[in-house]
Amino acid sequence: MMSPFLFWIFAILMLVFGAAVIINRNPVASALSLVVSFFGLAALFLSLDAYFIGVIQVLVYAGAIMVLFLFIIMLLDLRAEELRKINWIASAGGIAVALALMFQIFSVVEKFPAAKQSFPPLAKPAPDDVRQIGLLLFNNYTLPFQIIGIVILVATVGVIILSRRETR
Amino acid sequence: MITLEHYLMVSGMLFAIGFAGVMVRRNIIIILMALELMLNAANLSLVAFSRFHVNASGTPNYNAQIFVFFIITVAAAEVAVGLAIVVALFRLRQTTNVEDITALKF
Amino acid sequence: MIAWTIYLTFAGAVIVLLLPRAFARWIALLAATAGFVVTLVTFFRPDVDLGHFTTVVRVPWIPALGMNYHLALDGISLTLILVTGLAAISAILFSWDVSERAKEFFFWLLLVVGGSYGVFLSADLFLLFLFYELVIVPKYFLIAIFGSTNKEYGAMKLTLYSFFGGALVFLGVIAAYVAGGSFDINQLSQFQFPSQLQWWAFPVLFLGFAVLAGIWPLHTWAPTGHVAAPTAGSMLLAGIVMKLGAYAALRVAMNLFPEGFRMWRTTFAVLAVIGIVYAAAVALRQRDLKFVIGYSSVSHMGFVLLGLTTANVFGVSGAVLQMFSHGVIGALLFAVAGTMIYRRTHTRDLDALAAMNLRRALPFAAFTFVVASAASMGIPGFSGFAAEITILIGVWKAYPAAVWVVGAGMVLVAAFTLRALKRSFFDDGLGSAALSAAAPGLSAGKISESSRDGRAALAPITVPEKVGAALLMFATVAVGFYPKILLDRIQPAVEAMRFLR
Amino acid sequence: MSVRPGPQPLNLFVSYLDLLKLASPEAIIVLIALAVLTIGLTGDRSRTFPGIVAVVGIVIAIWTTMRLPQHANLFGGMLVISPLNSLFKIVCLALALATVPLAVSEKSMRNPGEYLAMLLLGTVGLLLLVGSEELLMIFIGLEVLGLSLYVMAAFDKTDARSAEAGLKYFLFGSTASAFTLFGISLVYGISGTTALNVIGLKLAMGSIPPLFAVGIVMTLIGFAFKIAAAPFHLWAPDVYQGAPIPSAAFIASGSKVAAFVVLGKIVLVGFAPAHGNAAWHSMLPGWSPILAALAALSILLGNFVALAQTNVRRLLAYSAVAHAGYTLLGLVAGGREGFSATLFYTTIYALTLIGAFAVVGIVKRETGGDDFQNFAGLASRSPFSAACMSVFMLSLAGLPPLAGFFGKFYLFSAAFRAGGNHGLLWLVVVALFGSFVSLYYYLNVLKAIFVDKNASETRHSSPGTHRFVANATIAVLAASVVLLGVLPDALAEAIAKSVP
Repeated sequence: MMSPFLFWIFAILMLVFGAAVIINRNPVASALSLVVSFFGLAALFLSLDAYFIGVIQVLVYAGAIMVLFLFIIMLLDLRAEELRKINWIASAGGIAVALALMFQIFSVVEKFPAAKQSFPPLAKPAPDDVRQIGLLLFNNYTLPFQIIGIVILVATVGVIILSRRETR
Repeated sequence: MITLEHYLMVSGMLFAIGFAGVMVRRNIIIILMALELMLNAANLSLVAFSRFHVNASGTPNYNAQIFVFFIITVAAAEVAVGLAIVVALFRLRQTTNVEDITALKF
Repeated sequence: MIAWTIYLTFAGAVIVLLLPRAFARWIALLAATAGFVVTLVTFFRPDVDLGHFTTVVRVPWIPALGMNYHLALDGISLTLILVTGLAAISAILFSWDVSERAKEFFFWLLLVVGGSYGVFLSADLFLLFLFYELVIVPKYFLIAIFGSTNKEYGAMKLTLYSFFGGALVFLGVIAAYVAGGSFDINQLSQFQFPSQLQWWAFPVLFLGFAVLAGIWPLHTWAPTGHVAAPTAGSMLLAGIVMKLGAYAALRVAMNLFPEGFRMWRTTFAVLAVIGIVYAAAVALRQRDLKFVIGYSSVSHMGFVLLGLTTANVFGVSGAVLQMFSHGVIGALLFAVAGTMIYRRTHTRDLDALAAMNLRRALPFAAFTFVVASAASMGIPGFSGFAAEITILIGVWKAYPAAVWVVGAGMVLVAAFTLRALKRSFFDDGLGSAALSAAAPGLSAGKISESSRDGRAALAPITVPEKVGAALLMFATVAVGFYPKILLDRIQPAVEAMRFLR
Repeated sequence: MSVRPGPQPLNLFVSYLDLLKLASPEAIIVLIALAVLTIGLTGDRSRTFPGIVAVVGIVIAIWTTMRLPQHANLFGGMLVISPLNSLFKIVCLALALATVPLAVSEKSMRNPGEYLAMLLLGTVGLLLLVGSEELLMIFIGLEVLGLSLYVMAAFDKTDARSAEAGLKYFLFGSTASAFTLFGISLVYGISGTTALNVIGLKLAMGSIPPLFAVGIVMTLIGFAFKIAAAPFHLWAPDVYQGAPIPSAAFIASGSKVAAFVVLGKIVLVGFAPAHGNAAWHSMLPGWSPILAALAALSILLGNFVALAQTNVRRLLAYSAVAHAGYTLLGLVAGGREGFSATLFYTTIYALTLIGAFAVVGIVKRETGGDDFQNFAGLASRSPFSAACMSVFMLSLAGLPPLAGFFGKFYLFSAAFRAGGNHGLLWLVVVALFGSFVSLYYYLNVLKAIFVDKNASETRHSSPGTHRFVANATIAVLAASVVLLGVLPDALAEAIAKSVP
């Protein structure tokens, strides 16, 4: 387990840069904030002894998804949004709904007593989670693992179909 | 001491931030990023629960981590398709702003 | 055997669609006549038990939910089947000259007739409801495509009212099915429904059906619908469709929920009385001949509903007899107004008609209209008298005070009928001067024009029209002179109903 | 609650061959999708050949589905074979089969091979959804389906409206799936498992913490989106109107059927202990009052907004919202009867809607639009299409002797029976009122077809074979709507028998 100090550092890092994603006017800045936010998230994963997931998170998000975002932003040549008239009522409404959702989640988490106990100890701290996950993946999760192939097939074919220029 | 509660609250906040982004922002690419935040909020709570439900043998419940593994993959596919739609639309409309998309109204 | 009325009619409808247009009217006539002959044969067979709702056909249909294809017959349904056949044949004869989209026309017409046969014969609640709803859409097309004045509005209004009633009925049927655990009307009529259920299910069901019978204040579809409909459409509406509601109210609502009936019957009696007087009073002020007849239909159907609410043998039997009688008279009146007059003069405005001296131009029409009006007013010797007097005896026993109000209503009926009769056929042209003063402009111009060349060129009444009119006139006179022929068959069936016991 | 025995790697070894056997319908469809894709890539732009391959493949898949064993359960519910699941796999395949001819006869459709491949991959998503009783697989199934549908909606790249429909569908869809995912994570967190039956058992043992209730609500949001229940219906009008017609038909039919099957299993198996009560006087928190509220809102909103529409596709979209409301009635009622009624209704609704979209497709090809005025005089131009369209519209309105009539009767009587002392009467009354309102706009479509004069000239007529293919599909669908109305027992009993 990580010390509370580090937890708060990374949690706040993640949340602040998460907020920066949606506040920034410039899409490139948003994308970079997203990367930082996900690094914070990956650190939180490590704090939960989920090393494999933490690594994957960095690899996939920072490595792949972020590049994709940046690539599209560059491709479409998007600059910072010109200052449009912001629809304050709609924005306030959206933020209010999101806040209500957040407080709803807070209040029900409060009422979940089991969550207030500390995490149960692990038998051995040495991370062999890659092996464990690998075993599960090829035993219990064979089927979804195959199906994920179909998801990627759909995405690949779909992206090619959609982004190819139509020859008239 | 940091407990499950803290993780869940942080996750809830991240989800709310993402949702606010989806509702408030008009730039489709940023909406897509906000969607990623929402998905990752779910990932965080799943991993926290995985650490919380420790197996009899003293290991975290890896089922949830595998779930996260799948979610990350699916999220990548979803982003790819979403961006492809944005590109297709940009070719026709030269915009990535949802307010400019008015051919179909409510 | 009687089940063949349904099959023959539907088969006719399908064949009409399949064969070339020239055959359409003949096929339709053949199908309707065949059905009528089947009915007549059953009517005069001595070995048919008309005292009870006797099963004719019973085949499992949707066993998963306990629905059966179950037809049954008693005196009440036989009477109504008889009037359905009469109205169907005459409606087809009066549409002999329909040429545009004739196949569709006779198809929809036969669907209405076949569905009505189905309602009158169904002994399964679900089947009855199915046939009942089946009639709605053909009516819409019949009116919206082939109608006249304001046809789309009239058609939509009529359809929505019917469907609104249908939704209420739907609720009632589900309640009866879920509480009673069966769809069999005979079984359900033996079932003791809880009072609380009866308290709300009866009015829902009764009102739902009564919408189609033109109960006040949900009657407003009737005049507009009748006016908008083509002649055959109004004839079917008045002759058959309004009876569907009244019949089903008797067969289902009153039969299944006797306790609810007792709780609510006074309320509905009051509505019926208001309907009789109100509709008659409104009819007195109408200028359009079809509106006059449309409101008179509402008024006459008020008698039916009033008869039903008396809850004694006389009242209910009279109500059934009145259903027959009004079916014949209403069809006849609309035939005269729609085909004999309107088709030839292109107006139904009473003032305009007054200027045309139709008595000379169309003597047969005048004769028919006199007969129909007399029957409608309830002059002895016609079926209307027999029916209304029976109802009044029943009302006298149940609600003596209502008789006086209804009596006043009958005077109004006589008044507006005589007015319509006089204006349309027996005005010697003096009214025309007053008219052009009263209603200048377009209508007056049109009217005088059409009447000028109309008088010379009014086509004579054709043979099919004469046959159709004669058929209906014969029926009303026959029953008027010898109502026992129907009452003998109706009364035992009424006596078998539970709410009397 | 700290240390609990979680599922360890299963010793049960399933060979790939066994897995392939049990998942053969899915495998066949994937193979056929690849085959169709390859045919499309060869440069041959003929529509018919890939279409025939797809049809043959789907028929084979139906045949293999019929030959699956009666019962099987792999990996703790990830792939469950039961009579119910097999029946609905067949239904979904049949719906895909009915959509193929629409795609083939769609003239504006370039690259039919690619389109059919996406359609087939979407069908795999349907099969996975229907065949799974485990939340992870349900989520992945939803994503397979969703991704293919987004692409299908945005497929027509010459039309900005299609791309916009795709974008809208994507944005709403992925937001909804994020909610579902967060809900699933909470459900997993409380119960420690993702298998529906185990969740049900765990919940039945103890009290239900509020955190779980939030999990349920968020999970339901994703499905409310898929079935287009108000207020999660905002995508529907634009997608129904903007997407290519076969895509709209598939979104309205296949994806809805699968969503209802899964939703039913989730609430009636997984969340069964959190049922609550939607009866008027004895409301208890749980999912059934939530679904009841969704149903009532959908019925009222869908029907009233539909009244104002002048475009037939938009009208169908709002009426779809209303129909989602009716269909939810059965789930609110719960129990075998309610679930059977829901399944029956959603099946016949899907058949009807594909048929309606097929007619819209013909009208659009011939007149260049799908507004009411384009339908004017259809009865004289093409009596056959007009007759079939009236069958579909009247079935949607719930008039006999069509399938919609019996479907509504089945649903409403199930709802009336449920919830002690007719507590759901209020919902039945709302539904009846809604269906009364709906008759008006369905009749307006028919009025345009039968009564209004022919305003628009025929611009194009499709090539003979395509016209024939479309007509044959419509004829089969109309015939089945009539048959299922007159003899509903065939389907109703098959469903009632297979519901556990």
